[in-house]
Amino acid sequence: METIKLTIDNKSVEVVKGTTILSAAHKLGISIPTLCHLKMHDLNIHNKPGSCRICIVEIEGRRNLAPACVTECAEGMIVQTSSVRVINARRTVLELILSDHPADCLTCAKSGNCELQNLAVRLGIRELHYNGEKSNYQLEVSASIVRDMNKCIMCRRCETMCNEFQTVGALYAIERGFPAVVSTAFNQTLKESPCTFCGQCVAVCPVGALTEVDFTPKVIRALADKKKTVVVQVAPAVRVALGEEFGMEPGTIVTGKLTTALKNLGFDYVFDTDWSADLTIMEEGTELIGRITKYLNGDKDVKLPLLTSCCPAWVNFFEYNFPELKEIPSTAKSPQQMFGAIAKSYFADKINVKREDMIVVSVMPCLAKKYECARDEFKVNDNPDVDYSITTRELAHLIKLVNIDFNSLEETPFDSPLGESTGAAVIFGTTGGVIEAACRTAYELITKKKLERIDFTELRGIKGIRSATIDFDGLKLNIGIAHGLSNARTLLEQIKNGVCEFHAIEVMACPGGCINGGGQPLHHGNTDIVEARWDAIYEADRNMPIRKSHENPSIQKIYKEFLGAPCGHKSHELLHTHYFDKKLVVEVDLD
Amino acid sequence: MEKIKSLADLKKKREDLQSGIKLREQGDNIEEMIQVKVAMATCGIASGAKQVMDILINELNKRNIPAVVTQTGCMGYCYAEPTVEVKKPGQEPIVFGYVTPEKAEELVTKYIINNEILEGVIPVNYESIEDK
Amino acid sequence: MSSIKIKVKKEIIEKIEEICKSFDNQSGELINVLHKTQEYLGYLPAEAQEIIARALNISAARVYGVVSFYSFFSMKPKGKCPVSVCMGTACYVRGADKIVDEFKKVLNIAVGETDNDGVFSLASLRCVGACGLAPVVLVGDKVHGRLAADDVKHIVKEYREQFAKLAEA
Amino acid sequence: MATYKYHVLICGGTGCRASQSNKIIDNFKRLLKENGLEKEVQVVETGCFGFCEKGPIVKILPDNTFYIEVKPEDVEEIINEHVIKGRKVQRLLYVDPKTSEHKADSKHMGFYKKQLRIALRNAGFINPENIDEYIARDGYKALATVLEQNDPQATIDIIKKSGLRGRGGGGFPTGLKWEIASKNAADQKYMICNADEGDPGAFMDRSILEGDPHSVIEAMAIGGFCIGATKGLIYIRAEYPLAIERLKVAIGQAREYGLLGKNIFESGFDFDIDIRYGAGAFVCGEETALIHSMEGFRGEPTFKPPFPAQEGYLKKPSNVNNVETFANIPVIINKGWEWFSSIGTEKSKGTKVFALAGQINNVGLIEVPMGITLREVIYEIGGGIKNGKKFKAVQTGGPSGGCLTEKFLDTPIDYDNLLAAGSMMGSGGMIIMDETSCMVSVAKFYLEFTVEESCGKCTPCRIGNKRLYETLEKITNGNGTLEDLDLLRNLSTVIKDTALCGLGQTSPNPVLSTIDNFYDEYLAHVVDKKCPAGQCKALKRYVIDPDNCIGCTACARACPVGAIKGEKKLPHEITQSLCIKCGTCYEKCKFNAIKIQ
Repeated sequence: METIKLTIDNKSVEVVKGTTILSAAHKLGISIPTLCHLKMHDLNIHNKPGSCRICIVEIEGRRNLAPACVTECAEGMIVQTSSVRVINARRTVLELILSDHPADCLTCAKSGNCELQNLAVRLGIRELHYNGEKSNYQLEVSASIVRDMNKCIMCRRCETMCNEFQTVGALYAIERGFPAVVSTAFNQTLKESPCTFCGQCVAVCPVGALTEVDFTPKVIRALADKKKTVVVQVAPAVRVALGEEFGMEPGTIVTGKLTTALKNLGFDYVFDTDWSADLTIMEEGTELIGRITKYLNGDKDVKLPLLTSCCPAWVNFFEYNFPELKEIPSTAKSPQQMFGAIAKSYFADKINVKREDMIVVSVMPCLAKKYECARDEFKVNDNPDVDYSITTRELAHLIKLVNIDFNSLEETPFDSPLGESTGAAVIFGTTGGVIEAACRTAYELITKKKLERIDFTELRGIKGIRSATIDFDGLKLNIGIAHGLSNARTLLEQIKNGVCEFHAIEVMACPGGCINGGGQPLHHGNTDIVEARWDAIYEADRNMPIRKSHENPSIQKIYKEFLGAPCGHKSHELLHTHYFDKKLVVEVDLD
Repeated sequence: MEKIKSLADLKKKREDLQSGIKLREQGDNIEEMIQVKVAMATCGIASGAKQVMDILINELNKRNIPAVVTQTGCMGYCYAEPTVEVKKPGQEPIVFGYVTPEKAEELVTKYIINNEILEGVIPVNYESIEDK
Repeated sequence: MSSIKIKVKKEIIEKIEEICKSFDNQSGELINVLHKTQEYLGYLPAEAQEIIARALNISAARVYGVVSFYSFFSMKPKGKCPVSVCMGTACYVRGADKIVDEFKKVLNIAVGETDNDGVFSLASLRCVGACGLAPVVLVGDKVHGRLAADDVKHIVKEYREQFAKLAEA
Repeated sequence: MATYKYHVLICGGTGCRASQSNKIIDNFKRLLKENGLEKEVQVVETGCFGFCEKGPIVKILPDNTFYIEVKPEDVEEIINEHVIKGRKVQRLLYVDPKTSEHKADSKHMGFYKKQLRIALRNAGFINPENIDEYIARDGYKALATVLEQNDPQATIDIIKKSGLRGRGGGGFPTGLKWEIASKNAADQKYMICNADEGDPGAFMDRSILEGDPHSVIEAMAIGGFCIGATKGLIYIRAEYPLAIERLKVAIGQAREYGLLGKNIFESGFDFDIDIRYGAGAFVCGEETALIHSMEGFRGEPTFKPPFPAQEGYLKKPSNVNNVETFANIPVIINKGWEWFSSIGTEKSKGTKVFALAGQINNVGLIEVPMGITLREVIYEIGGGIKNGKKFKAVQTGGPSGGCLTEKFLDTPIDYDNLLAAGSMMGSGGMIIMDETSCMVSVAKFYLEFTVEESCGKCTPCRIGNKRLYETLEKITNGNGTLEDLDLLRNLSTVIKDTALCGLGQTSPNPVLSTIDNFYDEYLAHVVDKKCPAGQCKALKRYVIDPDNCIGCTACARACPVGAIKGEKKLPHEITQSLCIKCGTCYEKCKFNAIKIQ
């Protein structure tokens, strides 16, 4: 590989051709501040507008200062990252950004975790020399996401995520010059837009322009209300990320502390979404087997491939973009919604609490879950199966709020009966996990043989689209996996065009799956954090005594006691759903 | 239309065009005709060059004066639009500026017929590449 | 998530779809499509942009992002007598700002607005290339050059009368 | 009716008038009448001949005699000798300093002419909608020659050696640009013509396209052949309907003749051209923004590299040149690089087209050799300042350029000198300002333009220019402080240093150059709260001179805010706190009693 030698801040360094000054400096341990730049290599996320101009450096012999994030190193280049000229320019540029930013850090959701705020501290901004008109856009509070574009710094990360990575196309830069901002078409609300509420825009926003809708006040009020029985469920990906909010190494598994914290917070029952993940496998797995059997029996109308339906952003995506395929996905509700449905029926009956007196809170790595639990079809008499869905970040905030010393908490197990789960459920938190869990169960149900090799490593990985053929004792099933909605789109196009060879496809909207969901602790562009969570998920799986969903005794019990058989009548009533055509309709106006 | 296939073709075409052969074939001799060019770029048109051109054609036709009136691009004298160049046979062309509709008529009656120069003559103050 | 319906006249849908088709529904031709659509409708309402987005298989946000970027595209209908004051440098140094002010005063609208009866709209534009006639105002396609602020009310009166006559007829 | 035998053309330009050209006219008229020749000889006053240093100029038609330095007392001799006897007055003819020959015929006196038309060679000469007229003027000969030679590198070398630099503003060597694009191998390349002329006050590209579209088409084909592109694209402003129409006609005619399309001149070279429309965004003059716009996106510039030559339109190697640059190409091929490079200065070869505008007599389009001075352009070609006012500044380079003062009038115009003087060549707008122009307001005017045209992508341009504009507004409103001047300078420097594209990097130039050259005027606004040019409304103060006021009450009745008080027939007074400075009273007063301070 061709290498290049250059000098940065009087230190020499040798780098591969094509390396940016930013990376070369990083190699020398020189940190050049950035703002718009976002590069998550393995996940194929790259936002490089080179536009905030915070990372400018001085290159000898050049007339202008150069942005380190996009300028490639050249042989013999002499770079100063912090000369007085650079510092003056960098501070001035930052002052300019701040001059068009609401100075409301005190009440901003991002305070303390804001890249702009950190930069202002780092560059020691005490006074703004340039003042003038400030942007004034309408604040929008949707079901999941709060858009306060007065805080937007036009880094365009959200636009990159929404268009290039997700191909959702809800957000785009509009207008030009000073009024330019990232917005929706015609400034419509997110609900009116094709937004899937995947929350990846929120996950990458360096400032407080895009944040989650905060349900912690509502949760606190519910907990304080003596008349309410408050039940909480925790999604698999939360346990491998929450620790980060308390200074732990990324990838620390904190399941036991998490349950203790929730109990300390005052939740009446601390349950596990993993439990309903196992339930999902029973339903979805049975559905898959049913479809495959029909297919093998020569039924030409059977809808294949079966698409997973756990990810609510993904559900939103196909409802809007591929409504003609809405009969293909599994009708199984997501684990969050299965949990809610069971909690407010089976469990409520069991503890003799009226539906209206039970509050179900979910802790999710996700923003689309907030939207999902507010969907009308998941309500009974206007009472939602899941009342509030809060993110990992919101939970961390709650824990800090009530002065719980998280790091020194004792470890406790989940409550029973909706707390028992298997390793198959934990891996729901990562790309490939749902389908692997399904395979573990389907294998044994189809072949009636014991699965010796539990780890389907061929289904794992970080590549955007993966595929594997799994041998079910002679029956070969083609499995597809996509994470990131652009990849999902590719597979859906194939299905639409009739060139898809898969029998089942798992889709997760977020890059890497739920471990990197829009509700997780902010990674600030650090891919290592996401990968550490990924490893932790599989470690958690390995740590579980039972690793197949159908072996979960609590699941077996509920079928015996309450549900009957998977995909049976009761299941259909409680655990399955249907999808809607949400494509924009242009109607002929007859007047 | 026939395609031009080579440099030789092009040269021949150019010579034919330069000697005005085309016009001669049609029975006219361009050398003996009055040539009138109206600057018809946006600025000219905005100041009324189209109307001026119509008047010139009308007036010349009315009097059966053998003349060719064509449009051309901007002559550069924006301050004096509309501008018209008149070339009488055997004479240097003269550029007239500020040609209003009334002046267009006068251009025919006074200059073309009576050889009386109108106000607003613009001295051509540039060299062309042929001169250089 | 949208499932909103928009209502548009049939011939408009068909015409816009036909325009898109004439450019092979290529998203790269977006700007040409917008030009043609604006030529047809006089402006680019949100509904038209949605139809274009659908036909070219791109997001409406992108269409809107492009429409709002270029000053040639407008989402508001123009008046029947669109007044555009040239604000090119040549016109500026010869007092175009005073002409704009006068139009604002006489028409009682701001730049970018259309008056209540939809007759006049006021816009500024950059250099129509008639610098020799500076300052210059375009009303529709007609150029009015070498203007002074005093001429403004006469121009407005002239068009208003013309328009009134047309309306009677 | 009489037919005139002779016409006497007398220069009525500012220079010649100053040396009594009007007296010459009077003398001609009088003496012709005395001789009974007024029906045979017509005396006409003309515009400037552009040879002011040898004025007054008298030209006699039809024999084209050109007399220089004519004095009123010479008129008699001219009439007696030339008009009556048909003999030229030798002593008044121009003497060629080299050959000592007397030159009589102005046709062969090109050397005095300040302008040389290369890019504009056909504009105003041929019918742009008739390809034959273009061909008759050597049209498509250069393309034929290039294709016959069949050596792209040789042609690139000619362009390189000619010294031609991009006429769109940047001044990058055209030949080198082609060479880079030619070396990037690809299955498809594009030759792009930038006709998105957005500089307010510059319209040379439009004039070329309207007057000589084939020169651009021919040059694009030549360039296409050189870099290996078979497809040409012209990105043109939608605001130029006539230019678009003429381009379409020209492209159609070129196709009919086989000069565009497959196998041009049977050389095996295919080339065709498509038109793309701009939609009103100045920033699309920047080549990466232009390419994004052609691809159907927002016209936002992107960081270079990759340059268009590496990754351009549809990610294919592309070359972007401006209209005027292209218009030079066929001439360079036809007349040779030696000829072209003999014109101009050491580093800037050939000519440049300028759009002269503003407070100047001969507003128009001119083409001058590089190296000419601003003084020659303004006073000899432009005919001097309008209404005999005093020259104050000349603005070149549009929103990217700066304002130059009197001290630069004798600087030879070329890319590097203009840059060194704090301005730039730009696309060729040249706005002349007189003493009535407030330079702070001029800077504000350009900033307003930049703020409106900024794409909004990078921070310095999106917010920085807005803040510059706001500070200038504060100053023109009389609220500026000395610190503001400091801040203006610092912010301007930072924007230049940090903006993403050429638009942003040059946008503070109007501010910096006016601060540098007219600091006193800024001080007057900031310290004395006065606008010396009297342009800034907020700094105007209307007062009534009690000596002139007769108390007619006309002003008081007209004042829209009731700021004028006073008894009938007694001097009135303006309450300054109420005055909105609309100027109505000033206009109404018939007694010159209202003064502006």
